[in-house]
Amino acid sequence: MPFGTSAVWRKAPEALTLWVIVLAVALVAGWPLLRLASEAVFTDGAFDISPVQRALESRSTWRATVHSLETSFFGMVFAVLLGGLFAFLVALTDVRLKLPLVFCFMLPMMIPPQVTALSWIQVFGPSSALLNTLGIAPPPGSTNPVYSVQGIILLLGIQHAPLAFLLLRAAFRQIPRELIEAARMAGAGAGRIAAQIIVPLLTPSLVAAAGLTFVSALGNFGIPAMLGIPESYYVLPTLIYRRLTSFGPSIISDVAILAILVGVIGLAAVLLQNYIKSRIESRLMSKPGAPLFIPLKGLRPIVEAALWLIIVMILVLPLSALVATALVPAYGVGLTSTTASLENFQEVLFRQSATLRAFMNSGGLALVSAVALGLIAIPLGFFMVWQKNRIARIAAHLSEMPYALPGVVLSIAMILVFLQPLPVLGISLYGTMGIILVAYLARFLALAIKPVIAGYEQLDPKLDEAARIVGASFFDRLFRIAAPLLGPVAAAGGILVFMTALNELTVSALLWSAGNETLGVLVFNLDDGGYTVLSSALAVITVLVIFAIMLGAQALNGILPRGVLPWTDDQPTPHGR
Amino acid sequence: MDLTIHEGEFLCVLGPSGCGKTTLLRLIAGLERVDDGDIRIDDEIVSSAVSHITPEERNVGMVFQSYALWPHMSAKENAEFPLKVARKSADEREAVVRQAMDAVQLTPMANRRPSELSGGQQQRVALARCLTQAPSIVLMDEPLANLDMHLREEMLREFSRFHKTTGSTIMYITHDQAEAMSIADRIAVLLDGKLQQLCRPEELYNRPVNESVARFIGAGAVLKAAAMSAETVAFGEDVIPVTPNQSLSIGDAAVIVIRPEDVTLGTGPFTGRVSEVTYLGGRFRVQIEITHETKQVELTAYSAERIKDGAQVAFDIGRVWAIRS
Amino acid sequence: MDLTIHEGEFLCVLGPSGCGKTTLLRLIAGLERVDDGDIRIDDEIVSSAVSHITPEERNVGMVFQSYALWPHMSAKENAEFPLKVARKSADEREAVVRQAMDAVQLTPMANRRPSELSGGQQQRVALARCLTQAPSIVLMDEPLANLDMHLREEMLREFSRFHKTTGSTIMYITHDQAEAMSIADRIAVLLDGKLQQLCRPEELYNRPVNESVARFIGAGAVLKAAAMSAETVAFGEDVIPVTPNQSLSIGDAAVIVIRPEDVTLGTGPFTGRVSEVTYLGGRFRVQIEITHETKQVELTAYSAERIKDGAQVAFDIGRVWAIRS
Amino acid sequence: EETLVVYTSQPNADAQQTVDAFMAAHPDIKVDWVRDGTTKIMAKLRAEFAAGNPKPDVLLIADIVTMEGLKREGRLAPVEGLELEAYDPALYDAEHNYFSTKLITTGIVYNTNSDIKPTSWKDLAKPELKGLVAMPSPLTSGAATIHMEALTQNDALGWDYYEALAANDVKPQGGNGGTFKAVAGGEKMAGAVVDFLPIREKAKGSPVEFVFPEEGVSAVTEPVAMLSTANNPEAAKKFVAFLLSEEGQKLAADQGYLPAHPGVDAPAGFPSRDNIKLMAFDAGEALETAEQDKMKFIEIFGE
Ligand SMILES: Nc1ncnc2c1ncn2[C@@H]1O[C@H](COP(=O)(O)OP(=O)(O)OP(=O)(O)O)[C@@H](O)[C@H]1O
Ligand SMILES: Nc1ncnc2c1ncn2[C@@H]1O[C@H](COP(=O)(O)OP(=O)(O)OP(=O)(O)O)[C@@H](O)[C@H]1O
Ligand SMILES: [Mg+2]
Ligand SMILES: [Mg+2]
Repeated sequence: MPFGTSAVWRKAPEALTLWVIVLAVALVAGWPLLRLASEAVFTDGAFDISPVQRALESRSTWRATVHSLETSFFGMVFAVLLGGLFAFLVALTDVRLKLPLVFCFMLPMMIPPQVTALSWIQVFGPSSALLNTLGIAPPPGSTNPVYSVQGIILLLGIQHAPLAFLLLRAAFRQIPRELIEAARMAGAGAGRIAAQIIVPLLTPSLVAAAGLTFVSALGNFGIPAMLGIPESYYVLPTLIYRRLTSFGPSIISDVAILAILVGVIGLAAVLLQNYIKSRIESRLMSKPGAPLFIPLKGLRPIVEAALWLIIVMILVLPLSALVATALVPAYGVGLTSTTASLENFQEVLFRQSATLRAFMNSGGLALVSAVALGLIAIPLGFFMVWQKNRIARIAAHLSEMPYALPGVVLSIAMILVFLQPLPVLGISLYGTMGIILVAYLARFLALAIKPVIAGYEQLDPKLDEAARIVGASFFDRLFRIAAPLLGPVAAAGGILVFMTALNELTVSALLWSAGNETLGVLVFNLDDGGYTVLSSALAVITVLVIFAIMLGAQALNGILPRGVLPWTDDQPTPHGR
Repeated sequence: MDLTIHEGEFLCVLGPSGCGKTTLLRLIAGLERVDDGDIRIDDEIVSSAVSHITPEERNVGMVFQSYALWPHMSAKENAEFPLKVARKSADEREAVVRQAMDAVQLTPMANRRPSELSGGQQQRVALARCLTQAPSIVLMDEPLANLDMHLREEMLREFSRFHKTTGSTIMYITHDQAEAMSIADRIAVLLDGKLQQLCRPEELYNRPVNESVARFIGAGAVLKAAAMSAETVAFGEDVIPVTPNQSLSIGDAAVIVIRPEDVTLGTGPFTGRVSEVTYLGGRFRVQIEITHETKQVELTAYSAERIKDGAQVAFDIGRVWAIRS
Repeated sequence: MDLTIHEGEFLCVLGPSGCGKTTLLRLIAGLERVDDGDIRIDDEIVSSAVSHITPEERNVGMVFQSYALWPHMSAKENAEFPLKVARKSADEREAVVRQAMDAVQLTPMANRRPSELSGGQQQRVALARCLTQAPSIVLMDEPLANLDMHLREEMLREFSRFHKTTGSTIMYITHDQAEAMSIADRIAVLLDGKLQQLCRPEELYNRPVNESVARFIGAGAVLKAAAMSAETVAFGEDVIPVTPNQSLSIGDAAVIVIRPEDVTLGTGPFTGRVSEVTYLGGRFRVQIEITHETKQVELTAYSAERIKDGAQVAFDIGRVWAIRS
Repeated sequence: EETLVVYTSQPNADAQQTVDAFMAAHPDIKVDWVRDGTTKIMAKLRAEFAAGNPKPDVLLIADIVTMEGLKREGRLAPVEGLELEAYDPALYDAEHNYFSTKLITTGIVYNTNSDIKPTSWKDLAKPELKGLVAMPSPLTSGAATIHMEALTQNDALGWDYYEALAANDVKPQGGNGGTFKAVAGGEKMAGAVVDFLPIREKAKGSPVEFVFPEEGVSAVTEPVAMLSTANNPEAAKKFVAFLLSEEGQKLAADQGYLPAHPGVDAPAGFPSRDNIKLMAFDAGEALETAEQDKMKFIEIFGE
């Protein structure tokens, strides 16, 4: 048998794929971060540790670090609880109207954070149209209750709950019912089953969800900026922003130092995740089983009512505030039948040529990022989890850093690296859509690969072994075993990327140039320039467009593989009936 | 299907793969709801089309065919779980778990996770978990499929002991008929989704109620034959004696069940050609080809000695069982 | 451990639960790397401490103890996968898969996902997948554990057929010794992590090489006894004949292996008390308590009739196997 | 066709108008422009400096303190040959490195529902407005930094004034947009804010009023400058000249800003140019003290 001679050739595609992926990750994520870090310790080319010392001695640095930790942590807890609750009910029970429910639950994530913050401010402020109509508006002059730590945590939680939801729903579906049934037969009640069986079984996904929401919250700028700065409550991203306003030549190194701090926290979170995962074995063994299904019976109407109430709270309220603002001629004007007009919509849609262009730009960027990252995630997870490849593991961990950094910092890192023409190729990405794309790829890598890795971690590696046994080559296993098994998760991740990238602001803010403006930039610039009503109108249009895209995708559901659309309802069928 | 298990009984369920045995256990456990009919425990309706008592309220234990071990708990913790649920004290838990782990011979591996155990060891953890729960009704779905012969026997002995000391009712699925025969008080045969026969092991083996059961239980040939009298059937040009059977009368079309034990090799009025000889450890299974009612059929016999393939052998047939067909 | 499988051989591996059988298969398949020693296929080293040929290059087939079915594929697609990997044409695939699905009797469920199949049906899908792959070396890890007796026999026949037509080498793990004896060319006994004996079934049953193998294989008593001559050992106050054994000389401490077949009930120089009678379907297993070398020991015998528990029975012992201990 | 790269902090629509007007006047020059807040534009520019390849030819940002800083680093190049006679010398750099293009003043905005109508900076420290005053933070906004510098350079106000504000529970509210929203939305009753926001929004019906307090206002002057690394200095010079020309100044007025050129009429809603009193301001001094003043600010307002 000619084993030996062909071995190298047979392994070539595998090794090549691994290296292409690892190098791509290193290029888009590793290199810029390294370059940024070097700015922290090199001043004008000379090694200089004093800016680091200065930053570390500053009390505001530590205060912001503590603030970042507390808002991110509690934001994560809230997001995981909320997302987990929805995931559980949607994945395993017979609540009705799952499709619209999931649809509505996902929407808050699609709305840019600063818009969310804005709308919540509008809901609860003294001038709140809603509260005024109900006659419960706080008196003029009272502080808006959302300007608080609790407000930040609440909004971070709501904003990122869909991330937790998507990760956990897939995980809930994978639990073989017999594991739960065995506990029920032992007489265990619902609480105990939840705490001692379901939660540990969900470990990879729970940890991934916690990690992703924590890192998202850590890197979030819009919410703490809108809600924290008025109360002089700074977190690291807003502190970085404040440092940026010092304008002096030291900005870059100051920012780099704080960015490293954020990176260290992110890294600590990753290590903690690994530690937890290594402590709890939750790999399901491969005897296939029917999925769990829990009828709610009499509780169903109550549960459904509660779910819809949550939807009203997290989506309808802020969105209606946003719509109300978009309909009035100037900020602060009450919404009445006489003041309401579509003037703002006409202005942004028809008079500002940038709007259409921004939709095209953002749409294109989002689509390319989503597809590219979805495609990278499957082999990366394959190498990392099933092949236990160390390099792939490092690459995967590296990919989480750009997501944890504030967008501004990431874009500074991108400028540092990609301003000069690329070596060998000689083309410069700077000032083109290319640099925004690279930045998006780096930023959303974590969003795309986390769910996929969690998915791999719940599957029995024997599934791969069985394929190797039958002689399946690397590509056969990748395309025929891994891809179909993880495809839905990867697609869900890709759609997350698409939706998030479509609204992205903080990264593109520094990277856009005339003609390359993104939607988020447009919304922000309008608001920043004082045209809040126009920016609200544009935000409303964006939400509507996303809604339309989701509906359009839904229409295609029939021809898409099962489970690709994260909001679709592939309800488990109760077996044996 | 109407099936009554007596309290404290050890009942085995036999049936071909996919006939619904697991589903039956799941119904009894309350893991599936019934569409029609009802299930009672101690005369109380626990499942019917309209009412349903949840599994956790039934005090029923189950060993799943797929083991259903919790991957995040060690072998010991898996076994301890039912005791924790029952809020037993730490001391008591410790004692009971130790006993159960000893019984399944897993004490040295008590702290391993299921994924670090071999298939048979995993199955034993599932058994230990069921032992600690000590429920009044125990449902076991092929609990010994992955254990070797000796361990199997020890486990069976352990089940017997457990059955006797706790007086619990056991319902047991197995594919090993000898196992079922050796341990069961009664055996239920499930074929084509129907309960065919429910009786004591010897009766089942010796007097299957119909042709399908006869074919399914034990080895041997099941042949068509005409009844010649209440106690004989035609066999080739000869007749052979049958066990008296009320329902059989002269001239009836019947099927006869010729068990290997009914065939004595060496001497006798019949001869056949040996078509296959298989070693079974200590004895050989011999397939004998004969012509019966113009068709070639095969009888099975056991022999202590190896017989050459293709040899002609003389044999006799003892008193067999005949069923009206 | 040194174990050579001949090409085209059907080798069974027997060993108690957790002794490393699955691990052995995994090593051969290349799923685990060896720390020491080497594994060769056709005289070429495929695994050693320094080199390792990947499983996909070995053309080895395996039926996993836990099946390892792909949950996203239907039963048919699972079976078809090896053919797709081998880039067979659609027609050819269709034909081979149909044949395999027929062989495992799953054609009606071909389009179900594994999670919608019963335990035994899942196992059959795993078998079908291995059949379609038709590898030159097949490793099977308890492939029939969840199948009923008849299906088992049919599958065994199918394996035999497959074995003969493809000439492939099969290594087969089972807990059912009768199954192993009936199908294997040779049987390897693995105990305490060591290969104890590797020989033909009859030899294994009749002439185990040491006490542990004797205890592990088959039923019956394994007792200490002193050799009285080259052909007799002391038994109680009597002597019993032993099969001639080169290594045994007068006065040696020996263990004797008394198989149930060696014990004839009814007449004979010995008597004992029946301590347990178990129905096995068609025959009874009888445990007889006797005193041997001042200890109470139990012999096992088979009886066609039920004997009362506690009765005194006379018995004789045939020529037994003795091993120097 | 030449290409000119402009980095500006003007609002989008204004930037587009400015560029369009310039290109109409100079059809042979194509302008690529990037618009963002001053802070972000500067961050971007800093990163470009660090990477060694700054892109813009012309910088048009909010305040002269930043320009002064860039000038001292040698990042700017002087533009000569401009007609500067009409301009107040305080509005451009003596070495012609940067030139103010308009006046964006910081005055007082109040909600029309408010009981008291402040007319002086000191009114904001009155007990009636305790907890009801908003102001942008110099740590966030460039205009607010200038404002802080102007007020603290003023003898009548100085740091005592800020102490009084802090005692009156004033919490600096992010940028100007945030301050305006707090007042327009009724959370606060009054605040310090740049002029054009309330003046424009009031015209559309927002319940606010803007006053130029009696002590005078601070102003950011949206200076324009050419970079020393400009790739296209000729076009850059033309752009600077255009902004300072009457045509350019009229455009600023049309956009709703106070033009720097005294001869060009102020837009509707503004008092006439002569009635606006500017507080004295020394950019050089501001540049030197800004860092430590911010620290002082933090101490007082306890961030
Ligand atoms: N992942 C693992 N980590 C540590 N020990 C393991 C692991 N898997 C198996 N073992 C141990 O290795 C030994 C051999 O296991 P193996 O699965 O080969 O047994 P086996 O002979 O196949 O048993 P069975 O008949 O019960 O399937 C067992 O004692 C088992 O506990
Ligand atoms: N989730 C499911 N969806 C649809 N059909 C199912 C499902 N699970 C089992 N079945 C079918 O129901 C029938 C009965 O299954 P069950 O598991 O009760 O069989 P069983 O008697 O336990 O078989 P085995 O001995 O092979 O375990 C089988 O034909 C099986 O294919
Ligand atoms: Mg079953
Ligand atoms: Mg095994």
